[in-house]
Amino acid sequence: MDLSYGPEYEAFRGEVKAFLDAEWPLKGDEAKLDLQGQAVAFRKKGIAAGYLARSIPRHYGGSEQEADSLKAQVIREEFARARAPMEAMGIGTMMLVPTLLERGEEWQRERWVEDTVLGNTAWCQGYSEPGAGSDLASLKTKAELDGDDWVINGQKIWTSGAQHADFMFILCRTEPGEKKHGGISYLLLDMKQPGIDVRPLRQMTGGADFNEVFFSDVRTPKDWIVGKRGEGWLVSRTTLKHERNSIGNAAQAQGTFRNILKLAKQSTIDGKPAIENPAIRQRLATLEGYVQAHVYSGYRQMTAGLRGEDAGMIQLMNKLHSTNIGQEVAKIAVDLLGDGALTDPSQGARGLFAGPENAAGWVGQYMSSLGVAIAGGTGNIQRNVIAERGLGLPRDYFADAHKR
Amino acid sequence: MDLSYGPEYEAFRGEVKAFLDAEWPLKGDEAKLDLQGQAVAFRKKGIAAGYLARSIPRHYGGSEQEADSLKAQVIREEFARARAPMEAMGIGTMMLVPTLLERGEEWQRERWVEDTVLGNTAWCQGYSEPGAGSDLASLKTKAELDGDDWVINGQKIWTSGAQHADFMFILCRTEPGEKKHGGISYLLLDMKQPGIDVRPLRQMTGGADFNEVFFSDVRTPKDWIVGKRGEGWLVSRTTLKHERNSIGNAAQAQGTFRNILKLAKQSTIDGKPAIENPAIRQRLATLEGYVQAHVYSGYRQMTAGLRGEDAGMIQLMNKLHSTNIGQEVAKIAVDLLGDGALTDPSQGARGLFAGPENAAGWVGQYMSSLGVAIAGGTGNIQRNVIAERGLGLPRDYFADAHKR
Amino acid sequence: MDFGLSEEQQLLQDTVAQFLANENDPNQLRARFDAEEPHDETFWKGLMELGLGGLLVPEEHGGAGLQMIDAALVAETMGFAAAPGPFLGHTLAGLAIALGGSEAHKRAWLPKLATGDALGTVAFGEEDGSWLPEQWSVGGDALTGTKCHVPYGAQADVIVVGTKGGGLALVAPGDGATIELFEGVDRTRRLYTVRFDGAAAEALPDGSDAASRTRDAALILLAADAFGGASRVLAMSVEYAKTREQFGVTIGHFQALKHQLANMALETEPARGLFWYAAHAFDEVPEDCERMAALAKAHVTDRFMHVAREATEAHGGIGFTWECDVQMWFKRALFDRAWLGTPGTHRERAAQLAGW
Amino acid sequence: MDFGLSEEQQLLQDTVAQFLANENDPNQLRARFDAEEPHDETFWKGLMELGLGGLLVPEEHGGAGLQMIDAALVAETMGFAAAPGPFLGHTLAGLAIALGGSEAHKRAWLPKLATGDALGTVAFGEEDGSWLPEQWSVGGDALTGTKCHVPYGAQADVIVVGTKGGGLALVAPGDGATIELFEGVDRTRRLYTVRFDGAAAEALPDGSDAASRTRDAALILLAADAFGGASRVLAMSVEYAKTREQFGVTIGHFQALKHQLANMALETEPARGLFWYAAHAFDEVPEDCERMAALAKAHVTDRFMHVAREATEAHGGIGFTWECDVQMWFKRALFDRAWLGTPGTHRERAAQLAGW
Repeated sequence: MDLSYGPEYEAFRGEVKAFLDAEWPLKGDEAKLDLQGQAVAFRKKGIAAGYLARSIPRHYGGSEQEADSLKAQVIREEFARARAPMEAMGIGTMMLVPTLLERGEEWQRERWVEDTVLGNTAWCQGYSEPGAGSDLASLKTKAELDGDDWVINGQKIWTSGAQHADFMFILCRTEPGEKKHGGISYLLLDMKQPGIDVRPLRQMTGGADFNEVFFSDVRTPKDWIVGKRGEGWLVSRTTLKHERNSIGNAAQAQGTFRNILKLAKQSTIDGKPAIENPAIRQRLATLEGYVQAHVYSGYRQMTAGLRGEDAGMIQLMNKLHSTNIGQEVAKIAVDLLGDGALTDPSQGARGLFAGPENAAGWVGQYMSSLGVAIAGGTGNIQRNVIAERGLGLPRDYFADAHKR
Repeated sequence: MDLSYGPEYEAFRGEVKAFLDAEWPLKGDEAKLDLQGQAVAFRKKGIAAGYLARSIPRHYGGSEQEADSLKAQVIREEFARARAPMEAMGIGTMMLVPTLLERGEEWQRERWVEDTVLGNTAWCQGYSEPGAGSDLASLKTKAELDGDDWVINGQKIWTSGAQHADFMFILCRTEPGEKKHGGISYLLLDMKQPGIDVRPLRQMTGGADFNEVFFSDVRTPKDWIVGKRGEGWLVSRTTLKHERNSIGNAAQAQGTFRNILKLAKQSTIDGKPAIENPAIRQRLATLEGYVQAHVYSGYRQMTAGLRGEDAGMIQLMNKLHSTNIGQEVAKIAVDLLGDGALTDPSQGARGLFAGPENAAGWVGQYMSSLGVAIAGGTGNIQRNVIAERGLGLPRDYFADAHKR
Repeated sequence: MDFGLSEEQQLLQDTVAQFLANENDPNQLRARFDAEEPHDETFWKGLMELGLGGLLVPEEHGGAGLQMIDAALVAETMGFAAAPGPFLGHTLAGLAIALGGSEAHKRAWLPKLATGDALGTVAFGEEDGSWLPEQWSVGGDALTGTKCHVPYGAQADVIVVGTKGGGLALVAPGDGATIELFEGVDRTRRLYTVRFDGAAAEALPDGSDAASRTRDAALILLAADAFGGASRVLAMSVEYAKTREQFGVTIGHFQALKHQLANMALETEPARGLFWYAAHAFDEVPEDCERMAALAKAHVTDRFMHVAREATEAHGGIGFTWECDVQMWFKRALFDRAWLGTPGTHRERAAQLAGW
Repeated sequence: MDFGLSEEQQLLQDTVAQFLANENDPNQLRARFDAEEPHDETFWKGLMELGLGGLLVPEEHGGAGLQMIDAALVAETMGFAAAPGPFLGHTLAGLAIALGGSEAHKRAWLPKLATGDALGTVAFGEEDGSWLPEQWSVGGDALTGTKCHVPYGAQADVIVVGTKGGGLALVAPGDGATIELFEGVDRTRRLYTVRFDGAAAEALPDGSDAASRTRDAALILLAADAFGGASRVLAMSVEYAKTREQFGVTIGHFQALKHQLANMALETEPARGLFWYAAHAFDEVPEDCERMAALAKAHVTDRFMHVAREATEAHGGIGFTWECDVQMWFKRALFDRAWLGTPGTHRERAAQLAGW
């Protein structure tokens, strides 16, 4: 075992640092661009240098580097340190681009991959529906061919960024005869057209990170389909896996722990620093056991990736483990806050990488720690996955019967 | 609300005390009887005075008193204080006697009720089987008519007191054509006969409170059946309810709490009394919230009983609530014990009404707190009952399908 | 021996429940929750007409002269409905004056509080997180200092202020007090920060006893409110499980959810006896009251918070939205749990009171 | 960057696992568990022939000269099999002498410990519940005092005794030491009480450093054992759920049980990285070692205990019997959790070491 990066990668780190020293912040005219413009300009340099869009072929605007998770990790660390932009984060880069690369038509890749990665084009996702939730088989939004266009009618929910997105990738029922997971197609559509009604979905925190999107006779060209007709469920599968992994991430858990520790140092219980209270110390140290286990599970998985091995069951647990950690942090926080827990969370400030910065921020986190559980499938679905795929227990009776 | 017993019942208490002062301990020749003999002699006096076997008709040896839970409570309190024997406790008095009174033949009641209550006759219960557990529909032990006898073959498990019992009440499959809950009969049988093999089932604590009982061509007369052929499942139902209520009892939870409090006062953490440690104080006070809730839920149910009202959902919760309390007590105990948790529980001493008296006793309780959960149906079955009967949620799919 | 409700108590609870079902159904509640306007006077007037203004005010002063158990039963019903408004502070103010005031104080305020012609509240919290009589620092002949988290402080005609040394004083807001809205999480019970700068105040002659009794009463009312709230979010979750479908069946068929709901019921239902007994002890068993009030507040508000979190999850994604009714109770749970001190604080008090 | 096992490490673990699968299957284990005879020398000899006697003993003294991570991997495998015998104390004794002994001590004991020709153990616990170097009170030129919970104290040829002031001393049992069986819960690791009354003892020259390193090693080995044990009871429960039928289906169909098993897996599997890292820190990251060893012991043994309780319940009634294999691991969990101090003790240490 060796947790250092070794001389080869430290040399690589030197190169990345030198690049960043030279190129970020931007200089000259480029420094006068707006923030979005600066990010796009810098991403082009990052791609040219081989640091960004590494898994994307040159032909589609990527830097086409050999897969090397460790280099990727070094890049993430150094870019974060320099506060330099990486690939445009969001559902487009994370979910659509891999799907297009794996299943898309040539013209689709050429048209959208580069712009999405650079951040010129923003996407939103149309999967969930009010009646469906984690049960895609109940999907109702319809797309019917009318000449050279699909005509879409229906409703989606839990759509992040729908107000700002240029396009949506959407699952629609296109083969009315078929049921369940059959008969669904994966379409792309332009969000800037009539017939689309985006309504923000206000959260209990007061924020609105999600939307409902209503479609009435929304049109998209016949060939804006990824994969074949009726294969949409299959096409969407790869991407869901991406999403799950991205949420369960150890660095985030570590950051969360630092935040609660800071809060414990700042708070008092019965007039004494809370951090000196044995009950709080026990709760924090118990929590830290889970946090450190999560961190080193992350290293284990990274190593397995580097070696091309399967990390096993642990991969199915990242999400639930980090959700549990987030919930426990939230509960300790509310005890530490005392009166602070009476504060309206919509006034909350959240520092970049620093976590909640005031009582309102922590109350928001107390609520969001539940919301996070919801975003990538509730805990019960995660537990089904661990039990079935991890432990080999029988599949859920109703889900199974429903699919048959 | 009034938690006092009021003048009428305090007067009654005076009568009970006077009776006990006069009659217990026994005097003269009766005082020379062995313990069992003394208990029987005293019970007869208690029945004659109307304090014992109150719900049992005089004709069958009871005192046939009007139902009065409060009088019953006063009697329990005063008999416990005087350490005087009440009705012979055990599965015979608790389960068989009510069943015979409700469903038995006249000759069965005359033969067994009084002797069981007095403690002359001891019973054991033959319900569970190795393959079945809480699923009585899978019962396999058979009884076939051969002339004027039933001939019984099969195996029972979790039978308390089988070594000492005179008789067993047993569920057997008597109608081979029928399936599931149909085709089961409720038989009585003499335990003192060949063909019965009682094997103690050693528990993880080292004790052996249960047995396996094997039957090979064991005979019992044709008319030793309670209820009709094939109705055994129904006949057994009333009694199971009795068992559940008897375990979930608030006084026990309160006693358990006193014990753990005592342990916390005797133990040290880092050289200081554990009771002064804020983490322990929080755990104890949190636990006490549950304990007091359990105690006053008991008063609520008693009041409902006195008024002839339905106490509602709380009746379904006694068992699980007290199990949860027992488990939490056990966990705190093991933390307080420190090294003591390394002790073999089979050396454990348990004081009457006083709980575990040494580390071994507490380690035994740490294990038994699980065993209790098992004795009256596991937690999951309790949760099914609360969800289905208490909250009106749909019945369990598999249990339901299996019964159909 | 009787640990159950009398017919009168059941009638009282039913009457309030019926009124709230009609006048504070989830849509009406939501309108009040979302309103800028902190106080719906029409709704409050309706409650006053039911006689809820003077539950604990002696009959000789125009109140109902009821016991704490009765007030707790009403508080439970208010919690079940998440009824918005000043009930908590108003009830406590009436009690404090009835217990600690001079005859003149009582004559001046109690009849008006009982009818709702005047609105009362209590100011107990302070800036450093202190809530309890022995911690209060605001004082002086002309009252000086800041009180926090005062329910409906801006609307109140009289504020019962906890003062240095553990006493109580009456302030009729006006000169010498600056009152500003605190942006609180629970929009059904609006809070204010009240800064006194030499405000005229009249000390209650029996303020010290009244302060500790009023503290206990507050703990009991919060526990009762929490029990009502927990019952409601449980009921909402059960109802949702019976109607929402997934994979072709209602989600109440899923054993994991069934057991979560059973556990929620198990966290909730037994707590009823606990707040009942704390209230009963306030009325009849003085030696048990202080400790049981602390234990009940700690236990029941913790259970409510836990059950409200579970209820949010039981509703899936929709549970996390403003549109879902659960969130209003979730926030009420935060209030019940934090106001007057956290469960941890009161568990430690219970430990001390038991001589542990 | 590599946080995974080398081929050699996997081979080592596989070899030991294979040996234990053959020589300590549940029936063989049960025979040893139930035996009056505390120590199965044939089985122990087999382990010695695999080279497990001197994992941490330098090669120059006849050992394998491996690292703590290797010893931890073996300990995990032993925990998975609930392997009975003196592995824990013997390994720690060898380490303590290698770290703290004089050349003469090393030459005298290490080769024999490595081959198994001599049996070693450690005596750390004391009657007042003290376990840690700074708490030890047994001392004197002629050693006096009582050590408790000494693994295989009666069988050992050499006991490494923790002494007053935090040092270590060697005692070859004989005159001046009374050794009696402690009736312990975990019959796979028998314990003894050792009373010294002027016993001849040789202090280790670097005993103080060796004591704290050996303490950390012990914490890590216990964590590793606990991880192996937790994995095993999880596997047993999953297997049971796949075979046992109720209501016409295997009980693994019941969602509530599925989720309990998933939660058990979630309590177990992530802890693997934690004990790995604590062992790795012992070898390579000294500044992290003491704290991570404390945290790993606290966390992993707590998880094992929790999972063992859950496994008992997952087996229904049978889980509570002596016949059910789970009980042997349940008791091993009690040992791992209590020996050398409770999770609470080590969490408090971790807090102090972090400067909280």
